[in-house]
Amino acid sequence: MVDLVDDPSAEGFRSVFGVPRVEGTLRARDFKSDQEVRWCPGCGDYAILAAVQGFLPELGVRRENIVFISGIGCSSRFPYYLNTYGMHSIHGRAPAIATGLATTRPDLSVWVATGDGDALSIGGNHLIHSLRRNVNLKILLFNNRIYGLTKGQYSPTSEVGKITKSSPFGSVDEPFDPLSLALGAGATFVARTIDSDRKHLTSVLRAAAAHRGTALVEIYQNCNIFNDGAFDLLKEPGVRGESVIRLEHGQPLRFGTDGRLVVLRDLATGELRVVEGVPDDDPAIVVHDAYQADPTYAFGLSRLGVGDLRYTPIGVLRSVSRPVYDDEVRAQIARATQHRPGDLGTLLRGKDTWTVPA
Amino acid sequence: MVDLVDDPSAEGFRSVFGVPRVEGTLRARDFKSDQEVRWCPGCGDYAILAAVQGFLPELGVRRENIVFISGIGCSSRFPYYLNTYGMHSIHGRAPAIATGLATTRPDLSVWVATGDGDALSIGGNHLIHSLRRNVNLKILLFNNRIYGLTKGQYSPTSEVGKITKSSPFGSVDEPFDPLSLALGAGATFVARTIDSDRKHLTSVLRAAAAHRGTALVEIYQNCNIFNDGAFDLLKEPGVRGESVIRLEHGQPLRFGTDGRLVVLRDLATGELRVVEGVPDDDPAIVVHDAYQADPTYAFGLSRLGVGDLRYTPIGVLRSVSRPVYDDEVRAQIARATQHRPGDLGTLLRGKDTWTVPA
Amino acid sequence: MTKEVMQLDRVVIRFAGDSGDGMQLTGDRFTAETAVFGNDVSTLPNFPAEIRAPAGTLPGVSSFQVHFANYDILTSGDRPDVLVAMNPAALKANLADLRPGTTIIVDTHDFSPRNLQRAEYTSNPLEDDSLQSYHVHPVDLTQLTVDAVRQAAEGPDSAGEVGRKDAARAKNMFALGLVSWLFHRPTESTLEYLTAKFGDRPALLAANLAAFKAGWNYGETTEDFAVRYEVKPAALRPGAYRNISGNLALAYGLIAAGERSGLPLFLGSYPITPASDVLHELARQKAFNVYTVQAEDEIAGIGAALGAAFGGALAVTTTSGPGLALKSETIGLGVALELPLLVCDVQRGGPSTGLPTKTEQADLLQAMFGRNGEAPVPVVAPRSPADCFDTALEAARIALTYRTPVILLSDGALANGSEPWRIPDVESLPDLRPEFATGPNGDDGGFLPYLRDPETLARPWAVPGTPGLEHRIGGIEKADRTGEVSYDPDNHDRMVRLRQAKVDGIAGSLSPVEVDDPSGQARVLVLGWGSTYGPIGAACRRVRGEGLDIAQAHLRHLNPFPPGLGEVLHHYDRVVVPEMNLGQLALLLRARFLVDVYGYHKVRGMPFQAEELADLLKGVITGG
Amino acid sequence: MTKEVMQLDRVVIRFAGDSGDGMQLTGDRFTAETAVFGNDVSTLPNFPAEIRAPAGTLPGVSSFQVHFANYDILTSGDRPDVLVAMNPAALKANLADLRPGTTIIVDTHDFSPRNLQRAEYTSNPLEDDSLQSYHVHPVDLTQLTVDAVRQAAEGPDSAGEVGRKDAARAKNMFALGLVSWLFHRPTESTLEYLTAKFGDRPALLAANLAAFKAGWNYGETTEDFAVRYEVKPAALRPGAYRNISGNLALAYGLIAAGERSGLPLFLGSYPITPASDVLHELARQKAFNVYTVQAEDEIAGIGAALGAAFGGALAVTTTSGPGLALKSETIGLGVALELPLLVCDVQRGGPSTGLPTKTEQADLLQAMFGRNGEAPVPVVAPRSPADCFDTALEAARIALTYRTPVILLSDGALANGSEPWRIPDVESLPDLRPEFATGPNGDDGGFLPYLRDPETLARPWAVPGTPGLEHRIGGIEKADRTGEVSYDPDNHDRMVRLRQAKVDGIAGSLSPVEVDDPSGQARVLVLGWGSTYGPIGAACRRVRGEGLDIAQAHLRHLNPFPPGLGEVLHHYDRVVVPEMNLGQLALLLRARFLVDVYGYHKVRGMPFQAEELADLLKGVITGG
Ligand SMILES: Cc1ncc(C[n+]2csc(CCOP(=O)(O)OP(=O)(O)O)c2C)c(N)n1
Ligand SMILES: Cc1ncc(C[n+]2csc(CCOP(=O)(O)OP(=O)(O)O)c2C)c(N)n1
Ligand code: SF4
Ligand code: SF4
Ligand SMILES: [Mg+2]
Ligand SMILES: [Mg+2]
Repeated sequence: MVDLVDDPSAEGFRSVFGVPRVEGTLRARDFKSDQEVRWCPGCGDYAILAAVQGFLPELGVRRENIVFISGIGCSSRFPYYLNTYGMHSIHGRAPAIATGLATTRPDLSVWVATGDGDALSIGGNHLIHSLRRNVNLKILLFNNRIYGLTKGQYSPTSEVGKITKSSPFGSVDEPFDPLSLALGAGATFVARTIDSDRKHLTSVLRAAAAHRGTALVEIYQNCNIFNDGAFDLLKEPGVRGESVIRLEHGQPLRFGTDGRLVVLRDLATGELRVVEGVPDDDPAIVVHDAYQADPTYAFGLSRLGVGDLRYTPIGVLRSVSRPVYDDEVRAQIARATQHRPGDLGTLLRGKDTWTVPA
Repeated sequence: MVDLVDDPSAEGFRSVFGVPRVEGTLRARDFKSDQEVRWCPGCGDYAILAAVQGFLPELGVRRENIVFISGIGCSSRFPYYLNTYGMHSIHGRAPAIATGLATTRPDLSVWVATGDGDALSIGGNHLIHSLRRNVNLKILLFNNRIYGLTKGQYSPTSEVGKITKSSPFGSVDEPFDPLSLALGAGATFVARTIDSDRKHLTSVLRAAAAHRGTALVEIYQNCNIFNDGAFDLLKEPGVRGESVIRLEHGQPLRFGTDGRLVVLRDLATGELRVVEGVPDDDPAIVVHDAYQADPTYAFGLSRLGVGDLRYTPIGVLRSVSRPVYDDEVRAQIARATQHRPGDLGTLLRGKDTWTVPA
Repeated sequence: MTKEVMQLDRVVIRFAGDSGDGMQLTGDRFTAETAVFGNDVSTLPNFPAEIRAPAGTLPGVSSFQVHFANYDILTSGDRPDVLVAMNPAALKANLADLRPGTTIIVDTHDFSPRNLQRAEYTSNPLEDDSLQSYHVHPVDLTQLTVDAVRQAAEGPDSAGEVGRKDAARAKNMFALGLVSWLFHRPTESTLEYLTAKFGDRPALLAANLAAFKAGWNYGETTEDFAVRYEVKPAALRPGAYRNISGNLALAYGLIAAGERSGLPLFLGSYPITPASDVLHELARQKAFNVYTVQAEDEIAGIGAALGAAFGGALAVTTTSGPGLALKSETIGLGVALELPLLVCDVQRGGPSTGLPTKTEQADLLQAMFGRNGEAPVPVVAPRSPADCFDTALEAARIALTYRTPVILLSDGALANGSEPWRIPDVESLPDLRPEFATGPNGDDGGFLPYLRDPETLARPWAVPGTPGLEHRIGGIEKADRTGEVSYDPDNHDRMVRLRQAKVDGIAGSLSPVEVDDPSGQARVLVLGWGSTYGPIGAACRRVRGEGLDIAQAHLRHLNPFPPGLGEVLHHYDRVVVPEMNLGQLALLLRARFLVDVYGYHKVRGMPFQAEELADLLKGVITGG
Repeated sequence: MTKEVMQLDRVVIRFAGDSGDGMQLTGDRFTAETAVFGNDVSTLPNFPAEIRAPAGTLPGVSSFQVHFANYDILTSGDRPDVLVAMNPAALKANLADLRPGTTIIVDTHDFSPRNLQRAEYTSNPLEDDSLQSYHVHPVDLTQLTVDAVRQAAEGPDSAGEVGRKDAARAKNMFALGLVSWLFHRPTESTLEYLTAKFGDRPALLAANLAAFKAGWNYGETTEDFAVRYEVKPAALRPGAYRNISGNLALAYGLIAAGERSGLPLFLGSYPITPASDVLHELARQKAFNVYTVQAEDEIAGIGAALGAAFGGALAVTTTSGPGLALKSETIGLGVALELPLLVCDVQRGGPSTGLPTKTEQADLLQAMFGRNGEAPVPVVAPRSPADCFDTALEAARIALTYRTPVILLSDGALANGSEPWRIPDVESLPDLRPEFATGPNGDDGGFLPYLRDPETLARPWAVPGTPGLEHRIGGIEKADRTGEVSYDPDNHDRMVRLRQAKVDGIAGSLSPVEVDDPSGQARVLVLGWGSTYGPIGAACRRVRGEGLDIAQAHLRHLNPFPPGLGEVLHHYDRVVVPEMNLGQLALLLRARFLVDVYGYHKVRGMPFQAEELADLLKGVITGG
């Protein structure tokens, strides 16, 4: 049985406690499958794939004990390109499928690859339920704010007014912020990163793998065909410094040229706001703490950047320990089997029996 | 067209702007259908029914312009007992069905009656999507923390460790807090009330009806057969005063005997906490404001009482104005038809035509 | 006073009362006594969809019918010989089912004008002439129970006060005691049961025991009951028996399949009537390495099961018709992935929400065809409550051998009905251990996840954790052998046919259809599936009892059909197919064998009656 | 240089290139030119499921086939007479479909070793002997395009610089220009189209115009093309025509149904290939009082539609097979509620995700039976792209008249294929105005929501807002007439039969099945449904052209069948039913009429070829 005490500062990858370790070391290329990658040239998915292939060796577990499960969408082709076990399932259902696998197989590292449509539109319910249960899954949500595979309809993360094939007069649906939604559902780990920043992406994967329970990693991903440049504000050298808030545990949330911008807590309302020119000793300056038990702070963070992306936190918003569904299910079974292992004959006989003599 | 500017202090029931008004006044008994009510004797649903029947006349709209749509569950029998239009649909789908109806029919007041299983288990996705879209629906969520109709399995709001038919060793699923979930989804109006407090329940219905957009009203409801006394802490005369936090706009959150308990904001983390013996002038005492644009405060409130119900806010946690999905859809159609009403012949002819002569 | 004792071959008793009166419990206990006594027994519970409809109303009536006999019986009986009615509504709701001469024991306590009105009586049936043709025993059961309990409270064994309400609640035990006396039932098991149930509430225990004994003594002493009846034990096959309901047998069959396959049993399910009890039972049996995930909905339930199947578990999902509809898409994925998966549908009245607590057989075509594309799935159906056990094992055998989803169609009547079950010897159960792939299977040392076993056409089951067999599967069409994504037209045609051939090929593992044609002279065959086995069999007995010839066959395998079915159908002049639907098996038979079967359909949410089927068959045989 | 002009009756051209090469657009434009010219024309697009598979690979090839003729044609053609191949992969992927003698115009630009390898060529087919049996025109289209664009940029009309990449991208317009020249196509519509499309990007406009003209001129001037072809206009029925694809015709049919019923049109949908274009089109047509809700999933899409239907809209949901599976439960609710609802399924290859961009007819049995309980639903299917318009109107007629969900089965070939459409006169379209309930219908002045029209068995449609008709409906079984919840066994049986009778009764409103049996001597009937109409009809022509007799019938109504179908089937010695599935209509026909139909099945994700069907039919007729 895995030791279930969580320690946020633990260096080990707690999500793979109990998964057989590899002998020697694997390389990124060991995780390349023999399948030709079939995304559009220039798609952000390539960078994510490379980052994941680059990170997996670090996990230190056997390749055959890693499973990627996906739904349907461009992003959901992900498992085909990884030389691990994988399932490209049906639209929206990957978290449910992964729950069954993770629950019965503590010796596997189970990952979900999904898109904004897959995870938040048709699959929204499975996502929030896996988050509240805290199943030991690492969920990579490729958010390109569009339905790529079906050729460009607006998605539940598309901005209001977006003109697409299915919203020729502009979308009137308020989008979800996936991290707010996850926190509302009781998520224990939520993080955000960007396809183009391989180093940051890798660091977030590392943190997710260190988390035992459901880790939701939102990855802003460019769809250069149907929603090109959606995240340019957070990527272009000229502007990104003024818009990206990098979250680092224990560090004050100061960013922008010369640290000109800070995140302040409105002491009267609790709201977090970005303000300019605040002295370092202002007690309202927010110091990042991803380990707070109460999710209100993380929720406040998740509201920054909503709408126009202008000030967008990236990094780990929240990482706390809570009992893990699959561990608990197995613990009940372990107790029951240890207490008195089932005997089929006894079960079938039951209590009220009688005998018809020969 | 309805005037869409929202004013939280407006006395009118903005949700029914555009719905034909009744001449004269209706009475509660006008809303009783001829069907025998078939809940278990003592079920909290009776009180909710009475409160709704008592409130509807106040709405001032014609009975035939009111529609109740429900899913499946004990609570979802609700529409049968109201002499309005109604649909008892299938499990979990009421918000989706109501969305279609509300979008096409601005002259109706559309209500959804649902249970914790119906709304949060099978129907979770439709619920969160209607909330983000802000469809003009009043959703009454009867939360008895159990599946009543199917005879007592644990639900997504049942507490960890709960022993039921389907969790004989205790449930290991962390429950949702429905209001946190709703806020994460982008809800514009969330409130909570209790079956046994008719006056409070009615006041919350009133506030919900005043809200244009999706109003989520969670009603703690006693299932005396399968989960009796689940909310006694908030109901029993001896203890409720010490556990219920009544939210009133503009009032400090002080409660308990002699106002001994207050809700404080932890200025370092933003978390809300209940503390004893704080002087009235402590700036950290929270003064209730349901109209804050940022949902962080409401979210913090929704975390109080999570787990053990000990300090549970009741009343309107959040009520803000945002464009309403169905209004926006209709506005686009209105603009299109006004601009140039469709001519079928022209449409069918299109641009590239040719003629085969006779 | 010694009472006259009359010997009977068989008796049908129906206990009927308000939903709150504990009729299901009363019926269960009477069944247990009867089973232990050695009669053959068959039961049918019948209750409203509401948890507790308003007391005293017709929709609130709940009943439980027990049929027992000194020979092996097949149904829970058409019409009761004895009706126990605990209130006016229970009397009214059941009267239409009674033949003249039926014994009615009725609790007179609630025949007040108010209660009569609730039951939609305009006059008191105990006082007008409307019950003249029955043997009515009016007894104030409630008052007698209250008195007995009070007396007990004053006696030496009293364990404390019981309020009048609780006392009155024990009236079902009074009724049980009385009826137990009337039919010479052994009472030990009931006494033990009550002791176990109320062990920690001594006052209630005393009350219930007092009521039960008082009921027995009431029969013994009062003059109202002049005759007692005896139904001798049935000569069943030797062995150890227990009584079992279909849902319990299904749960046990699944556990047995888990044990015999050596795999963890995984259930992903969402509660729904009348299937929930299978989830409840499996949730209790964790000691058998049973995982139960109560999912957020039916789609997640089957999704989790499919994930567990990928991981090498014996994966199951349980549901009823509306849930099966929701699972359609995922079953299709299971067909494409070719993973073992059991889908148990306990059918109920439809369409839509329909009649949740009633029975029906109208999901057969949904099971066959309710998926996009050509997505063949084997379908099996149990014929009796106990047969749910064997059918679960058979479904598991097919799923594991052929790597395919299998649909098992039970129904509400089987699920809640019960019968004696000869407890099988564990060692005699089939060996279901599957072979997992452990190494490469390609010529070049690679792994081909869609290379098929030449005999079964099953593909390898290579579970994560197996080194060297890393592979990806999915719902897009796959290339033959390699399993890679393929849009090749010919490959698609080939794969569609291979999947069909695999399922068709299961027939090769089945024994030919068995026909019961004792005289060998029958010109009419009656063919059924599922829970109609009982009434059809009982009808055949009646028909034969009247000297007519009839052949009977009953299908466990609906897809594929067992070998020889076509020949059998063509052999008879007339094939009658009674179904609790509008002719779903009939449609499949007609399409496949071009036989003009005669479908007989009732869609009443209730099992067929042996009598009506016997009349039907006689009519067909005699050309009437 | 004057070129020889050769007259042809019909030509099939296939444009093939990389997914990024704009082949769909090229095909569309050529089709438009051809239609305007007055030929009959039929098209078939074919593209991969990936948005853009890796450039230059076989899976990345996208193609568009155009068949045009001087008479009315029925299919998009079996095999191309001209193949335009924009790269090695396009050549390789299409070669197997070519007969010897086929003209191949190939862009030589990308035949580098690297690109040849990507296309899995081991040697350069332009240099080895492998293309000997074809007429190959190797042209460096890319370079010629780049040169032409550069020249234009230097010329007087230049609107600015265009990069080499953008210039090269215009090579599809060069190809279009060349082929347009080759077949004497009128170019105005293409010039207009380009002007409209690139109006706000003058540099791109100039580039595309230059490329198009250069292509035309290349044909005119080079010696490589010695012959030009001419296909005279077809003698179609007089009237105004346009070219239309199935999805557009479906969208227009729905809009027309909305207009003709006087109801707002409501679409609740979730995007899915190949149905999404219907959503896209309707989303644009708000000026027709069209509501489109892009829902969170298929269940919400149909749910919203059902809600709108309750409110009195003409409610529609569109999807493909996997989505239909998800909608099953809600369709069942629609059956119970008896509300009008159109469910359009644009079928694609299955099972599961299957072949999303390919065609198939394998959802028929799902449409018939994919629901719990007895839940009959009318099913209709269009036979050609333009027929989607009429079929949508017919589906609306049935839904509105009989208050029932109706399933319309289109498919991928119809959806994306196109043909000339004789534009109907709006006034000639059927009047679909429904009658809403406005007042009480009960004897006692009350409202009975399930009182039926004696003729259609439809129940009243009483929409919220109507005073005095407040009522509640739901998915639990309802009492006949009153619609109240009812668990009564006889009522359930009656309601099940009434719902079935209502659907069966639709047959009374249909014209008898039409058989095309010109000689009246045929002994073989070929019967189809859906998009196989074209190839079956073309095959019949061929068969008759060879002097053999064949009868043809094609079903628009799959449930119920049109009157007279049984007689027709029994009239012929042999009935052949070709389907792009494993025999789904065949199963229904066999079950219903006990006729031993001969099913011919191909499940290749592609339409039948007229040739193969002609061979099949000849074989059957001559007993081969
Ligand atoms: C049941 C079902 N409904 C709809 C579809 C069509 N579909 C496939 S992917 C997709 C959306 C993809 O969007 P997203 O998840 O954001 O992935 P992306 O392609 O953008 O990476 C849709 C609607 C489907 N395959 N199955
Ligand atoms: C598709 C489907 N799945 C499952 C069910 C069974 N079912 C009916 S109500 C219900 C849960 C009810 O719980 P809740 O919504 O909390 O309502 P309550 O009875 O407690 O008021 C379930 C699981 C169903 N009717 N349909
Ligand atoms: S469509 Fe967009 S998301 Fe999909 S592969 Fe292309 S660029 Fe990537
Ligand atoms: S089971 Fe519970 S929720 Fe349902 S009617 Fe009875 S008391 Fe109410
Ligand atoms: Mg996306
Ligand atoms: Mg509940």
